[in-house]
Amino acid sequence: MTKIDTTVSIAGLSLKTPVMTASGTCGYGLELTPYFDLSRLGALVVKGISLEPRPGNPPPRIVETSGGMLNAIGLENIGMEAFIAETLPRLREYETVVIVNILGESQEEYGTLVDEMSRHEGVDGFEVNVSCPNVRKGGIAFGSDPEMLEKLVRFLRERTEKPLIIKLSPNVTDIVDMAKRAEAGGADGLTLINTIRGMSIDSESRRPHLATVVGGLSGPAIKPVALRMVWEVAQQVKIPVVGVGGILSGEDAVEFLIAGATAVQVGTAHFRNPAACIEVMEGMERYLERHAIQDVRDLIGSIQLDPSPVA
Amino acid sequence: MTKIDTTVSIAGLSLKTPVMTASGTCGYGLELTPYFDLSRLGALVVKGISLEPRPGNPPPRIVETSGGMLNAIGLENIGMEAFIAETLPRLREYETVVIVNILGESQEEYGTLVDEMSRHEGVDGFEVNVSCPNVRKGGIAFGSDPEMLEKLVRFLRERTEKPLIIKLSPNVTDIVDMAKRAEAGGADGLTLINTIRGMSIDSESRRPHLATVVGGLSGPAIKPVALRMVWEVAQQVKIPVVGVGGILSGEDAVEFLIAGATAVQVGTAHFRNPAACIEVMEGMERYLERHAIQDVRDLIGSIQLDPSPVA
Amino acid sequence: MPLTPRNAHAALIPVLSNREIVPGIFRMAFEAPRLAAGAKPGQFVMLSIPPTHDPLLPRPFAVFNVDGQRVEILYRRVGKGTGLLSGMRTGDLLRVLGPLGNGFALPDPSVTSIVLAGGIGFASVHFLLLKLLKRQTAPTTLLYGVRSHEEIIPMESLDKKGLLIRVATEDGQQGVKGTVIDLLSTTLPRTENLPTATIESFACGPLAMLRAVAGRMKGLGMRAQFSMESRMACGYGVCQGCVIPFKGDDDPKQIKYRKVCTEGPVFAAEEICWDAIQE
Amino acid sequence: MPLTPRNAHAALIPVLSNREIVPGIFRMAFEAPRLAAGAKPGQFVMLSIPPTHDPLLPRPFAVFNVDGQRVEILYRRVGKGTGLLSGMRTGDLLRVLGPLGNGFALPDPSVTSIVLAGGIGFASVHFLLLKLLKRQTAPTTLLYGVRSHEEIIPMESLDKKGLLIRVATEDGQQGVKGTVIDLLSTTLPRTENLPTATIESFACGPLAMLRAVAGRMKGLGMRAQFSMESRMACGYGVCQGCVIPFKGDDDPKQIKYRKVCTEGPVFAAEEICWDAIQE
Ligand SMILES: Cc1cc2nc3c(=O)[nH]c(=O)nc-3n(C[C@H](O)[C@H](O)[C@H](O)COP(=O)(O)OP(=O)(O)OC[C@H]3O[C@@H](n4cnc5c(N)ncnc54)[C@H](O)[C@@H]3O)c2cc1C
Ligand SMILES: Cc1cc2nc3c(=O)[nH]c(=O)nc-3n(C[C@H](O)[C@H](O)[C@H](O)COP(=O)(O)OP(=O)(O)OC[C@H]3O[C@@H](n4cnc5c(N)ncnc54)[C@H](O)[C@@H]3O)c2cc1C
Ligand SMILES: Cc1cc2nc3c(=O)[nH]c(=O)nc-3n(C[C@H](O)[C@H](O)[C@H](O)COP(=O)(O)O)c2cc1C
Ligand SMILES: Cc1cc2nc3c(=O)[nH]c(=O)nc-3n(C[C@H](O)[C@H](O)[C@H](O)COP(=O)(O)O)c2cc1C
Ligand code: FES
Ligand code: FES
Repeated sequence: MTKIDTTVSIAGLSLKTPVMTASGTCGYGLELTPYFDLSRLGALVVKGISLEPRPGNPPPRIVETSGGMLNAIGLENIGMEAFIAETLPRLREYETVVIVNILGESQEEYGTLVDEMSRHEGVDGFEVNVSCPNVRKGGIAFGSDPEMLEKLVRFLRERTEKPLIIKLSPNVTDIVDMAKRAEAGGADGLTLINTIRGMSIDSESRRPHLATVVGGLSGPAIKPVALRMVWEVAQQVKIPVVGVGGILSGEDAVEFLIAGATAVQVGTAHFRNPAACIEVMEGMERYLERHAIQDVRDLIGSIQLDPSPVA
Repeated sequence: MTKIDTTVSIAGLSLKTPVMTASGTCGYGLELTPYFDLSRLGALVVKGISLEPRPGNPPPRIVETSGGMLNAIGLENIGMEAFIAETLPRLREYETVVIVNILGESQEEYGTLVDEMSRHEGVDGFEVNVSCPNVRKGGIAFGSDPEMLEKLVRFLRERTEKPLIIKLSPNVTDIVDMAKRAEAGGADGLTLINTIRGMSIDSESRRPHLATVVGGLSGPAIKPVALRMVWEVAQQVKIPVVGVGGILSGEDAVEFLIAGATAVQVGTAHFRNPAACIEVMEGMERYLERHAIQDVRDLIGSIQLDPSPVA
Repeated sequence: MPLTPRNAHAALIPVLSNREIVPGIFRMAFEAPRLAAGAKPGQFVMLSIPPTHDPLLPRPFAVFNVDGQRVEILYRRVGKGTGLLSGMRTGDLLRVLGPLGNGFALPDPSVTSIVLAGGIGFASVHFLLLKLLKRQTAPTTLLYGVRSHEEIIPMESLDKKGLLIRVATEDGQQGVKGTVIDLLSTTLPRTENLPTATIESFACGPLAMLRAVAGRMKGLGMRAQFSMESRMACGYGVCQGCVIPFKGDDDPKQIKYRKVCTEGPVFAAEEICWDAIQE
Repeated sequence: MPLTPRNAHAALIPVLSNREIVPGIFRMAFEAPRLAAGAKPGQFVMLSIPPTHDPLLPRPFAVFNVDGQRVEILYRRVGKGTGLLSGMRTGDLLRVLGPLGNGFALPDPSVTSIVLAGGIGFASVHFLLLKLLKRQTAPTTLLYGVRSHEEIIPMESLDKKGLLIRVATEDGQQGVKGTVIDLLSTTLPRTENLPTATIESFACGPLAMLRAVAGRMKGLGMRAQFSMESRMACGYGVCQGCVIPFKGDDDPKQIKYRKVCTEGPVFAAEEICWDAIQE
């Protein structure tokens, strides 16, 4: 059997495999180095970087739910300066595409992040988080208001040649509209979905499990919602879609590709197994072999919708 | 210990316990009679009734997901006439509040359903399904368009004195806005949430698991989303809120009451255990006893949000 | 009229035994007096493993055998639910709901019976065979097709009771090389000079097999009771998830849906709208 | 600087044994040569039970004992995860990630050690005690508080090694009636005429106990290493879920968060911002 071709191209970036890490679930990537070689990844998406360091929310920050978890980390990160000075040089030791997830509390903040980081060679592209539900003043408005979203994307597009991937919030009535707005604004790709807003209460103490009350739901519980949004969006836009939400296995990843995603991200699964990405990647490769698929791109959007025999 | 008071009042109806069945998960209620006495229920919410009988969608109609399931039943039901002639008289043998869930494909259809059924004594109130994601032409528009929703509720309010509970769709950007619109239109109560739109693919055949491709996600997977919406809405409206989504145990029900729900519904749990409602009810009663709470109403909205010690 | 499972009950029941009798196929027993007293051939139970939510839904299994107060099932390990089930040991608790469904209609004792089982479909007809062997004066034949001879379920319980057993294996290692359809072709000549009213057939197996059998039966104008499968959530008639298509009452080209769980799982083969069922 | 768990590995490992040693408390062993070779007192492992998604996240447990290639944990059954764990039998597979965390810093052999354990907190100090008893020339004392005498973990492994063990039970059925704090009050007079530099204390237990112990230690100006708990998702530093508040570097009124999993679970008691921790 000839070697299977697993390369895909997203927003002008050539990835050796469609499997990436999801932002915020793998730290800066370096935390994973004891478990596998980062060079095996399609791309490393680092945790959300803001202009200034952020301390994050008070604990408790996480709680488990059925088939999922809620988090309200509050986008804790070391800030752009430290990221560029300390983290980026170490990431450049690996042969993997580095996508920097960015978040701002205003259009200007996003702009400065893109301006500054576009100058650094180790940054291969941006994933713009417009949807994190944990920060009141922050991304939430961009991610749920179609006009603001388009304006933001247009604003960033003018500032960088580097690939610009917009990560959409699922907490909207019409995800297709949001996707089209991002595309119209000049996005090179879309990642969906970010977490779904949820909450949990400790019935004994009558307190919310999270200090911020509301947090973001992730994990296999949300997979059906993520898959539906990827399918709906992939049919309506021309730019590539990166699917994320509840992927634990190679088969899960394959479902997203079949639905129309060009690549996938693995998030919460890393909390069960630091090498979850690799497990997903290898599972996907076994699937391709089993089905004698030579090129992973043949899977993309290959959903079978033959009219059901019943009208 | 004195007997615990579990009565609550919803939309002018006095319920002996806050626990009801969720529409579409307990048929017409009669299917449950081999397993427990329907008179024990706070209220029986029957499956969605339409003007004409509906055959429902082609199979496959259901598929399991992590911590949940997708359904695309397509609102199969016997239609209003048969419901009134055959089912209603049999339900009247039980001492329980009967709430009829209704669905229409136009404002007029909803109107006719309310007109006709308001005349029948066995109908204690209506739950208006404006959100079922399974029918293309149907409720979806009402459930996601604030203006149309308010107009529909106003229209129905003029036609009936009976309690009018609006069941909201979670597939919206701003659930609080939808809730306020329903309240403004004259609703006596709100049920939330209906299922979340999702999909699932069989990676082997590359076919969607459901014949309709997209279906509604229910079960414990969606509990955090339901609880968050109940909490957000209960703070912003004066009418009572009925919480539903992923309740399996008495503690789950208690979480919804603490978040602000006046009553709860048990849905998918009935597929694991036909007496799930009773299990939830008894679990809730044990909770009240354990915490020496004499009146279940003391729980409602009793969430503890003391400022966390960290600013 | 849907059969309401009046005798049905949902209970936590301890596993008595759970053995892998051939590779990948397990036989599990539990002590369930009410279930044992009420169960009829062709009925099924819904099993779930508390307290996990994954899998969330119970799984349907035919009543394989009833022995005093013990009820047994026979199952193939195919996925997560049966995977968990296969790991259960004596004393572990299962939630059992049943008996559910209509079951097979037993024919007049003078009627000749042909029972067709494909693969794990054998689980649904074993209890029927025991009943038939007890009641029928006319002969009973089992046509049993499996992929590999290794899957053949040992049949001590059926031995020496006058049952004619014919086996087909796709690997040809035992019995006839081929499928249950091939067995049917060579069996029918012996029976087809009987008037069709004096033959009743029963079948359970993969969809493709049932489809083929239905075709044959239709050609011969022979009655056939099929035990059907479909994806189920509740098993007792409330979710509407398990429907399969049937020919309409008035217009056979119109489709109507019937629930496998309460209106079935046993249906008359000729009423099913085979064209509308996806593989 | 966060400690990267360079020796850490994630593997599917079979359970060797799993016994309920006192009511509700279990001791589980698994064969894990790499883990056994690398584990230090105070470190922990993340355990998950494949393949279920419920619970979805792994659970943290201290390394209780290392015996050749065997690693043992001691756990209390409190919820769904530990409930499932308690049902596991020899040969069942667990996913084990570890060793994780920093572990206790072992003092100079000439230093007197006081080890405080509350309830299941004993699990985190047992392996430490074994090491101390091997290394220290100065005496080592264990102050062990439990709610009921029934919870006291049998301590054959620690017997006859020169360890001074003092027990407090809230029910007063064994040892002193009271808590570990009461033991501390009566123990300290014997040690407080020693210069504090020659005493090191170690503690693990419920938050309320640790808070009280921290107060005492601060009053005495005594060093204390505390093994802290918090809700964890990953256990190896990527989720940021497990932080607890510390006094800021420059301004001790400012709070900074540190991760229990990689920067702990062992911290100097005086650095923790106790006021900002919710019960
Ligand atoms: C009335 C009835 C009686 C049955 N009796 C038996 C029996 O006696 N012995 C036996 O081994 N099996 C029987 N089955 C099939 C059995 O229910 C499925 O094999 C089982 O549900 C698979 O569960 P799982 O979690 O292991 O597999 P999953 O991981 O859920 O799925 C594995 C495969 O099984 C299919 N499947 C899942 N659920 C069902 C279902 N409800 N019905 C049919 N296929 C399904 C899936 O589509 C998938 O292809 C019966 C099914 C029905 C409807
Ligand atoms: C570093 C560390 C080491 C630990 N070592 C041990 C040990 O050696 N032996 C032992 O019995 N326990 C130990 N624990 C606590 C143990 O992890 C929890 O008891 C366990 O996770 C509960 O899981 P569950 O699913 O049974 O309970 P759940 O159903 O998840 O919850 C039951 C209760 O446990 C609490 N809980 C859940 N997860 C955690 C967690 N990660 N940390 C603390 N509390 C939690 C919940 O808030 C709840 O009150 C340790 C915890 C940490 C952080
Ligand atoms: C603990 C945690 C932190 C996260 N932080 C970020 C983040 O900083 N930026 C972002 O765009 N998404 C963040 N996410 C969302 C994930 O990248 C992903 O979109 C989501 O979790 C769904 O995927 P999953 O189910 O595979 O986890 C975070 C998710 C989790 C669980
Ligand atoms: C099989 C199925 C059928 C349903 N049918 C209806 C319906 O007819 N009308 C309606 O308003 N909601 C319907 N629902 C939604 C439920 O009433 C409930 O809102 C939802 O399932 C969430 O609750 P749960 O997680 O407890 O099931 C249905 C849900 C399921 C699973
Ligand atoms: S399985 Fe629910 S109606 Fe048949
Ligand atoms: S548990 Fe994930 S960072 Fe500590």
